[in-house]
Amino acid sequence: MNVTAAVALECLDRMVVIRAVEEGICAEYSHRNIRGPVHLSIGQEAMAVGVLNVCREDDVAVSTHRDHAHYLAKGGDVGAMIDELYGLETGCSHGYGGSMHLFSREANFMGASAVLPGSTPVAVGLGLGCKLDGRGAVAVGFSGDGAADEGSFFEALNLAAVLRLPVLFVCENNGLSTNTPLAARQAQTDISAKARAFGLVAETAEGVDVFAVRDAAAGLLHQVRSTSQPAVLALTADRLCAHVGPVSKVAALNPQTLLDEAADPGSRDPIAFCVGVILRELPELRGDCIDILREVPLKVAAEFQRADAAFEDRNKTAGLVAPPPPKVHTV
Amino acid sequence: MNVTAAVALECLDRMVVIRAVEEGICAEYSHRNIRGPVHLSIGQEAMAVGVLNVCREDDVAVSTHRDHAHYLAKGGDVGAMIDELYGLETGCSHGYGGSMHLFSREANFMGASAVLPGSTPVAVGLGLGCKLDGRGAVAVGFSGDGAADEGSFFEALNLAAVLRLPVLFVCENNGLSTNTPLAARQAQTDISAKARAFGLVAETAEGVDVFAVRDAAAGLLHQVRSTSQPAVLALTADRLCAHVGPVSKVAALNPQTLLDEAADPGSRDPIAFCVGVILRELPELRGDCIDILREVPLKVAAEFQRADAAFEDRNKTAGLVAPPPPKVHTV
Amino acid sequence: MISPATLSLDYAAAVVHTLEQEMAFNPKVFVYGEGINDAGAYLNSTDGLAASFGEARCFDVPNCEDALVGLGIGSALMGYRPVFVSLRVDFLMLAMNQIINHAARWPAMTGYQVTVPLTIRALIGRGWGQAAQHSGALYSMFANVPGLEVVLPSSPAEGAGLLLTALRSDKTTIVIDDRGVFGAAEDMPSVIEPIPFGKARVARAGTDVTFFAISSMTRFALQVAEAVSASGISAEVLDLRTARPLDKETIRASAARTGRVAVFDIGWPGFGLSAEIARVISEASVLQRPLLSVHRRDEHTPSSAFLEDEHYPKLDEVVHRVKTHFS
Amino acid sequence: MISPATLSLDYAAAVVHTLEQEMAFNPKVFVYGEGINDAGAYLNSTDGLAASFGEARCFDVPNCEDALVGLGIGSALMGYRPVFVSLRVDFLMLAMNQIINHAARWPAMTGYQVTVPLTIRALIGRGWGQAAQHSGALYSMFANVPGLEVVLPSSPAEGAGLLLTALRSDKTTIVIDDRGVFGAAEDMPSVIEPIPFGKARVARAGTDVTFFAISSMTRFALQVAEAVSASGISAEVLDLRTARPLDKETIRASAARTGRVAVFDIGWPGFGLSAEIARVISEASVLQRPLLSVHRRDEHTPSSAFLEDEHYPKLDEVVHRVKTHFS
Ligand SMILES: Cc1ncc(C[n+]2csc(CCOP(=O)(O)OP(=O)(O)O)c2C)c(N)n1
Ligand SMILES: Cc1ncc(C[n+]2csc(CCOP(=O)(O)OP(=O)(O)O)c2C)c(N)n1
Ligand SMILES: [Mg+2]
Ligand SMILES: [Mg+2]
Repeated sequence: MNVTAAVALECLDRMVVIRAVEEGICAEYSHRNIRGPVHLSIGQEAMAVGVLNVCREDDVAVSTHRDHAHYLAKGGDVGAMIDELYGLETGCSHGYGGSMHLFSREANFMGASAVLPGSTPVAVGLGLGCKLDGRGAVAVGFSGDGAADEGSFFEALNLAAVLRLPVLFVCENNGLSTNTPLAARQAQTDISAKARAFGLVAETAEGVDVFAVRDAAAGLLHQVRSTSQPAVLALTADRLCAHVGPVSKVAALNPQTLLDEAADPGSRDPIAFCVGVILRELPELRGDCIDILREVPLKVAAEFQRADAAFEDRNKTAGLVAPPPPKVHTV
Repeated sequence: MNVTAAVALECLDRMVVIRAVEEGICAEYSHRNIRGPVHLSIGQEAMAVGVLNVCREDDVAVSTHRDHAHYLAKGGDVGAMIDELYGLETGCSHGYGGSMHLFSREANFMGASAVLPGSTPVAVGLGLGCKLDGRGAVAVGFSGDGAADEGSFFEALNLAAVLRLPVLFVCENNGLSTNTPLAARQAQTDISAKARAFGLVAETAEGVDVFAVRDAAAGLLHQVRSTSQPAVLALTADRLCAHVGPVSKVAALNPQTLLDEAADPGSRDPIAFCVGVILRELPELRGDCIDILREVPLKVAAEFQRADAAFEDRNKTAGLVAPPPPKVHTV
Repeated sequence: MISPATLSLDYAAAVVHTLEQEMAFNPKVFVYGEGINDAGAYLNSTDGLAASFGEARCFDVPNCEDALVGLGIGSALMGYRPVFVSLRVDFLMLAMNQIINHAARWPAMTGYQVTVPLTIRALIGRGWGQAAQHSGALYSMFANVPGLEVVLPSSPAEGAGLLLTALRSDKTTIVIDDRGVFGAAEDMPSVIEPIPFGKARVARAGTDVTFFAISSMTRFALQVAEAVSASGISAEVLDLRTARPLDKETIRASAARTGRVAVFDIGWPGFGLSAEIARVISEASVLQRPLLSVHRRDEHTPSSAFLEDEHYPKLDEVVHRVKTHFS
Repeated sequence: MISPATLSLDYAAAVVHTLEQEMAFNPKVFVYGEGINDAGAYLNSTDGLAASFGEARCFDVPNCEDALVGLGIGSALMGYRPVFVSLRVDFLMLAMNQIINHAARWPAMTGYQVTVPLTIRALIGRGWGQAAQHSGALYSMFANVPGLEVVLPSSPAEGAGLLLTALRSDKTTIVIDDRGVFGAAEDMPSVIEPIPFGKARVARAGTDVTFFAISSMTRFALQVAEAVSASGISAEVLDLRTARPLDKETIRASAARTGRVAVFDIGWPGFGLSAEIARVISEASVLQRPLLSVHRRDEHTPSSAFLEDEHYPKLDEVVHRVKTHFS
């Protein structure tokens, strides 16, 4: 672990915020005041946090249908996101975007596209904007491995390379597109190798370890920023949740469960993994870790309560009919 | 040269037919009875002839805006093509296609698309048809290097590889898209290397030497046919003509000029190159070569005369106004 | 086992039933789509096909819509009858080069020596906060283009018969499966019969005003018709079935008879269905009253349940508009 | 040197002049396209821009329409005003995912917190045997979509003023450059003034019938108007200028006044301009005579000069139709 204690806790805190928000969604979803498809990032938090922790504030980012972690890791406001999930005008996209189209001007989170691989070409344009602005900012474009099935993904990589634009393409490879495995979709599954064949600098890193992600991203961001050439960071992690819908496959946040799980250095839960690394390398932070694990969920839960009340309030005038019990949408 | 005398002469004959037709276009174009954009393949004949000479008759092919050589090398009728250029109903596409959309059901030349990289995905579907038919036929999809700028090109390669379809993608790299050089359009210019990164078998070969093309294509076709896996053949040659319009950059067909040029083993004119190889390796074929060079243009010229007369005849009823002098269209 | 003469099927089951019938009958038909063999994929409208016919005839594919339509065009040119299923019509935007420039044009480019008998099914529909990119009704851009057929079934039985015609058509046909017609079951003959394209269906007879409807808006129009009948307005409801070809004769005859028309569309107004119907009518006759168009708001769908609710036409409001407009 | 108050420019020169004026005025404007700096590229409509402003502000790019529109969207989100030039509107089919799902929708997706001030110029036009894939007039599919503006100038001066408005607009604007308006020069002020969108222009005053025209069909409509005036038919010709937004008020007012209308379109009829105009009229008033639509044949363009000639409306025939239809 190549970071200070403060940064280590910062990374943990951010991941716990993300997890807590998504656990809140799982808890609240069945009440049917959150209405819309949700693509959780449980299991994938370290990729978002590792990359965005080493970004500058004025770096701009765009994301996909699975955008919660990116929005929050970039510094998007928690309450405004939750309001957006509830369809409130106070939401970060004023109720127009919902879960798949979070936005934060302040955090330089420029939005998210739910059509593959739509935000990747947009990231190229953001990179051009950064370059023309001349202030050294970089554009970060998140995508999944499924987006890399699409031709337009590589077209975008090539264009960024030809125009020498400062773009970091982060491809989060969870091995799945809905439920179809990568090997059934790509005859050659090494996404970095493809990027290199297109003339880009590219690396693959383990996406469960937030500090490894951070190191890999820092190296590439430095290159991108100093050379104004794009790079690809392919990260691997497991999606520990359903493709869509409020279904988590890990135990709920709880200090004791996590401390236990953290003892396993092979854990695929990025939060347990991170706690494990901290406890092994900076054992004096044990108390801080427990505080984070205990307090963050409480704060987040309060935001859900507030938003839920606001929804009910708003619905007094709108009088919307409660939708039928949520079906598991496959996409 | 790895061919019989008969095959050597067959290849030469086919190339001379293509050249003669395109010289006919150059000669007739200014009379303005041929009306439409023409993308010549002068300098590129060996790629079409080398590949299609080792194809089976029931192999199916598709092409691009620059489709004359492919149509003719696949066995498309010369007269029907010329009629098509004149916009006659007797044309191979009944006057609907023109130069960019030649078609021959009999020759299994399934057509051509003038939008990049449009026929490449279609070739994948033809490959699926071949596979389902189960008769061992292969689909051949021709494209240029400019088509390989487009994402859809690689998407098609990946799909063919994932579905294990018998498709030979032939990418004719003349180093140009209209007038923009390859290196200004692709950050990494090795198209075979990209194809390999996508999991396809891929080779690069010299596209000026019809016999080298033939060998490379034969090897790949054998693999594609026997394994039902797609492959890419990237060929390099020079476009010895304008991107579009009746502008040739080589001397007109003439036995003496060609015999002289054939003495240069570095010639970039595939016909001279072919004659040179034949004269060095099978000198007894000298007379046959001269016959081809002399007679083919005469036969082709007769077809132009016939079609030109038919156009004039047809125009007696239609009364079309002659268009303004042809402008050099850049695309 | 003797199968019953009539089956009661919901839309998804009707689609599966029709595909099974035609796949058994014609070995050239096959189906493919992204994640197609997942449990519950495509709202269950491909359930069991792989089990019945094998994965060679119902197969999963990478996310690559442009190449996937190319796959269909090429195999169609070889005499097959591919069916590509797209989860949302919005995703077809990635395949527009293959659909517009290739599937629709390849026959013309060859002087009509070939056909492209490809069927593309794509889902549209409102609801569940899916926002701008997942709820489009982008069918009128296909209906503008010669060489394509655009089909919008209004019920399970309609879905079955129209899909069968699509599967047998020699043109590239876009079948829009509207989420609004999934759910409820309907009786239909166990042997599906094709429903011809370009023939509107009288969903309700009436004398005073004609409601031209399509897709799930047919049911909506029927509800409005019921509601206004109490006020003495007798509305004829025509289910247009296909946006291309459009049943011009029936449209004109009904418009001429009632002289009052409303269009119930699932898409946007501009250059959309109400525009096209206005043209078809105006080119042949005149109206006694201005045409009324009912459609989603002319903006992209918001996610919020509150905003989404306002995005689509509301029954009460439409009933009120119809009453004041035509009486 | 004092520049003259008036310039006589052809369409290409008018476009270049406008781009130069705005690029000098606003450093955020830049232009790009495939082969853009080739001699004679885009029918000369980008000539000299790289020389005047450097290749950083007028640059050549790979063939990758989808990524190129993404390039525009992203930089527009960062406050730039990119101009992407596409040689043919048909080639934009490769970029429909970026245009429809992204450029048009990104503002809505964020609750209108951002704008996408991207201009896309695309050429259309008849002639020279370019066949189905190179002569499309695929603009109505853009005009169906909220969030986009669709502009079809009818002359050099119109091209200049409308392009300037596009460059200053906060929406994504598709400017269709019709080959039919290239060629002839026209006088215009040397300092180009923006022409507002959604305001039709009276190209000819008249009382008996209104011709709604767009793009190069405006000139055609004027010729028809001249021809029928001899038979005592006084035709008003309105150049609509923008297909989205459409000048509903002017359309309705003129239709109400003359009660007889014809639409002169460069595209296909179904779900096209004549449909949209019929809707706009029918929603507000009634006609005394059926609407007449003049348009290319409802099929893809053939290559042959003979067939191509039949594909487009012919002056004599249209004059005859107008006379019999309206008199
Ligand atoms: C063009 C397009 N095709 C299909 C879909 C349907 N879809 C939504 S999410 C998804 C999976 C994408 O996989 P990946 O990019 O790996 O992201 P992940 O869900 O794994 O995060 C698919 C296929 C889509 N949104 N857009
Ligand atoms: C999608 C698309 N973009 C642009 C064009 C314009 N265009 C026509 S031919 C051509 C050059 C293509 O280069 P390449 O594929 O190498 O073929 P070549 O002309 O060299 O044979 C271009 C850019 C097109 N036809 N389609
Ligand atoms: Mg994935
Ligand atoms: Mg080339």
